Amino acid sequence: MFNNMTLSDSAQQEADLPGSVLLIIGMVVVAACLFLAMSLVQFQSTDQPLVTLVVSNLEQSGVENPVTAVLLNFRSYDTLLEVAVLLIVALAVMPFSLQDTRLPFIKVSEPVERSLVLEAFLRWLLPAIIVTSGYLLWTGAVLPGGAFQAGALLAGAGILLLLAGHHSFNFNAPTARLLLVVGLAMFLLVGAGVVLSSGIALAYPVAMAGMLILVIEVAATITIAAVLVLLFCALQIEPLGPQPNRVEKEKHS
Amino acid sequence: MPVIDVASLLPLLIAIPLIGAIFSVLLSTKYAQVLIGLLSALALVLVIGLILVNLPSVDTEFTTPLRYVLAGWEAPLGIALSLDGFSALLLSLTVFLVTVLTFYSAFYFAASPARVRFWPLWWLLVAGINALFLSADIFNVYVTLEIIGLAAVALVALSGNKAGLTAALRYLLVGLLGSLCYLLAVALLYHVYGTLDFAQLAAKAESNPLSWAALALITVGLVLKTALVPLHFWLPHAHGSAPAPVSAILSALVVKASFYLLVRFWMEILAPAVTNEALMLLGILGGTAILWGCVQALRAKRLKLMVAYSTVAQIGYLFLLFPLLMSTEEASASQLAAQQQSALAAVSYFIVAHACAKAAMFIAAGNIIHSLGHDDIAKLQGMAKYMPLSLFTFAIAGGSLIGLPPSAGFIAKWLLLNVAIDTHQWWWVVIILTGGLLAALAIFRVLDQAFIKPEQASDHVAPDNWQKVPVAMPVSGLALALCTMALGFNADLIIDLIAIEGGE
Amino acid sequence: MTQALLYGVFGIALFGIGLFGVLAIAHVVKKILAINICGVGVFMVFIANASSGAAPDFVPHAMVLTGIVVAVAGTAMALSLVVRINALEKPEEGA
Amino acid sequence: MISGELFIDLLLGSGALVTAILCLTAKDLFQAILLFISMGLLVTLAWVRLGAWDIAIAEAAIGAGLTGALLIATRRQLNQ
Repeated sequence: MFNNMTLSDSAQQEADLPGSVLLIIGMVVVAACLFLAMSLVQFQSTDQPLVTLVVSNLEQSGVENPVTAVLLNFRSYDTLLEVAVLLIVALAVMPFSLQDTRLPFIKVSEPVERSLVLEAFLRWLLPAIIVTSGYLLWTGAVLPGGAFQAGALLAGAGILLLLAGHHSFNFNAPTARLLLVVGLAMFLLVGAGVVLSSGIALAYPVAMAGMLILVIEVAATITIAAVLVLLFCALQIEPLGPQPNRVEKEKHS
Repeated sequence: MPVIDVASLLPLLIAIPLIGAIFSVLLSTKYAQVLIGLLSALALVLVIGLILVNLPSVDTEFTTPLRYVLAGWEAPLGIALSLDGFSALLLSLTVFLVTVLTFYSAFYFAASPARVRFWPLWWLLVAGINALFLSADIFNVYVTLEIIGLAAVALVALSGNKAGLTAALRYLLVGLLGSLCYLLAVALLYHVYGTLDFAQLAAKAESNPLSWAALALITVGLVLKTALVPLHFWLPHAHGSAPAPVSAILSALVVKASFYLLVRFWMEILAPAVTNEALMLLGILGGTAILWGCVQALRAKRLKLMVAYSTVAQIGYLFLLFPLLMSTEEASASQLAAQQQSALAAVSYFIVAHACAKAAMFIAAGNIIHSLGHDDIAKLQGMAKYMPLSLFTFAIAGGSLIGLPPSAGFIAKWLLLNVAIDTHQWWWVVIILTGGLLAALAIFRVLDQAFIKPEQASDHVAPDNWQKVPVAMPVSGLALALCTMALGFNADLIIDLIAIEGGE
Repeated sequence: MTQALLYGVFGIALFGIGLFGVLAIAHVVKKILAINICGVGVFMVFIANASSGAAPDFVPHAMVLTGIVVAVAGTAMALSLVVRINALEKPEEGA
Repeated sequence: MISGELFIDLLLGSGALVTAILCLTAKDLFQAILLFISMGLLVTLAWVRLGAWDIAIAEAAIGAGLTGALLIATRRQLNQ
């Protein structure tokens, strides 16, 4: 069954690709890679002007970690669009139904099977994870770390919560939708708001840069965590499509 | 002296659709989403109108593109938006089509639960397309390509049936692979030239192995996304199984977005690394695409699939741009520039003509599916009696695709033929004319069924599965089809806009 | 051969392996894995080049960070499509 | 001669290559996923070697960790 699906429908090419075709593809790929590698090796590396530019402008960026400075100040527009990518994926995998919009975001219920170890673990781990992700976010200004790492950690907490079985998330609830867009909305708001002081979109005033970056990062962390939990939900729990079919099938059997 | 600083309007073209997307996520009731959609479209029209009005005309000194430095950091450290004649044309086209299709979608998705997801994704897709046309940074382009790719896939998957999902998955995998090829090229270019900015790269670029490798990777990646033969295999099913407004925007704009980038790289950014042989190769692939797409369109059994295959053929015409850019030994630099300019003008005209005609066709096909529940060409007998507007739209748009005068398609082909003859590449003339003939056969096959056999209609159209569509749906298609006619009469508009770039 | 060049070549090799995998393997999930391997290869070229100078260049680091998130987003979308197609296919085969 | 430092890099890089090949040739999907995750971890070490700490953290958390979790979840769905 599984093989059928992958062979007949979802594959770009059939599995029983003839050996000769494979050989040709392989040779082309190898030749292309060899050419790439050769030209990379032969190239005499020049000076990189951006190294000094990043270092010399770091003081005005509002943060001390150069990667964070690039992500959220120098090239913040890329990051803004990246948050939009996350929103697209969230919308794509979201199990939409109009009825669920009135239900609350988090539903607490009695789990089918209780895992005492996991529960005890969670009671201690959950606060620790949240504190750690806050710490990662905070230190992102100085040390490696930042919104994405913190968001991933926070999402880990959400997924553990889900696995424990007490809670389930309804991503059609207004709160959930707010969480999904808050990162993008805050980014846009700050990006447009600074026009008032600096006259240029996304150009933070130097004095407030650190604070504004932190605001954006907090909002982005929340969205990232929400999107990641949603991704996990969409794959983990029930697929979105044919629930009626499935129920019917169970009746038959 | 312009009244306002035009450049400062550029970010709005990206911000407006993003805001529209945010609000359509938050307010998911039917009327709120439609209202948000219409307001966003209106705002976009206003902004692009302001930009076009304030754009310096050809006569004045306007040799450099408009530039807006985001975040106040000049390139190479920061990212800039830029606008020249070519991108201004494509942006205007985008805003125009998006407005019409937004209006259409308001009716198309009126009763469908898919609208909850459609509207935010729609505005994110529009934001991606606008961002791509405005971008002046090769890495930023990668992010916009991903926005477009992922949003387009999500929209194709809205149909929810197995064929649609499978087509979406294949489209997604192809898109991801294409983006990665492009990204590897970005890595190489950044390594060699130390900048990501279009203009700075163009100034520094030279012909060396890494530039060739980067150009080859970019071309493979973007050709995959543009669906040029032989890498077109994903397009017909993705475009053929999406909801009608999505098919329309995919064929009209999304494939053009990656083509636009190819033009940027081949004509400007990496122009020194381009060789005549490479240009010829793209031309040959384009010629093959024209013939192959037309033949497949003739063989297609479903109307939407036929329209999608016609897109494959039309993409082929776009790639005829490249051989027409070739330099010859006797031509001077200024002659070459003039030749390239007229080739670009012809192809830009082609893009606009095809976008309007193809969007109109997909709308017409969507209306037919909406009322019949199928789009089997063999079962369309006598449909003209029931859906006169949709089939009239189909006929006009088809006329433009074939290249019948006085449509925009005719002017586009005429311009292209002129350049081909001027550059002594007569074989393209043969291919363009053959392509027109084959397209005519494909279109007339449908019209023949729909118009000429009314007496058999009663046997085939069961009145009980017949659904009337709101009159606004065929009307928006007809508006687009009539635009192809109007453009045929006002060819100067577009050619002048492209000429703004001529200073370079 | 320096460290940067070594990793650059490894990155290209990883890209090649992934590319071959995407083209040659029919299994969708493995195709998705192969695309991810391609992505890792590209990121490695970025980072290797960034460390070729005297001081590390942080702009490619930021770009790769963006790239990783986008790659995960694409992967998640692909996997969710696979799951949905699979769910649509099951009832048919059971019947 | 290859210095000790470079030897570690060579080992890490070829290790990543070998796991990548094994991952794509593995017969069992679960095995392939595990090999993919271990490749992610090897690559994380490579990022550390190249001084890219931010990316190492992101790769471990998102690239290997989250992608791996999503893949395993998908496999469970497919095998149900």
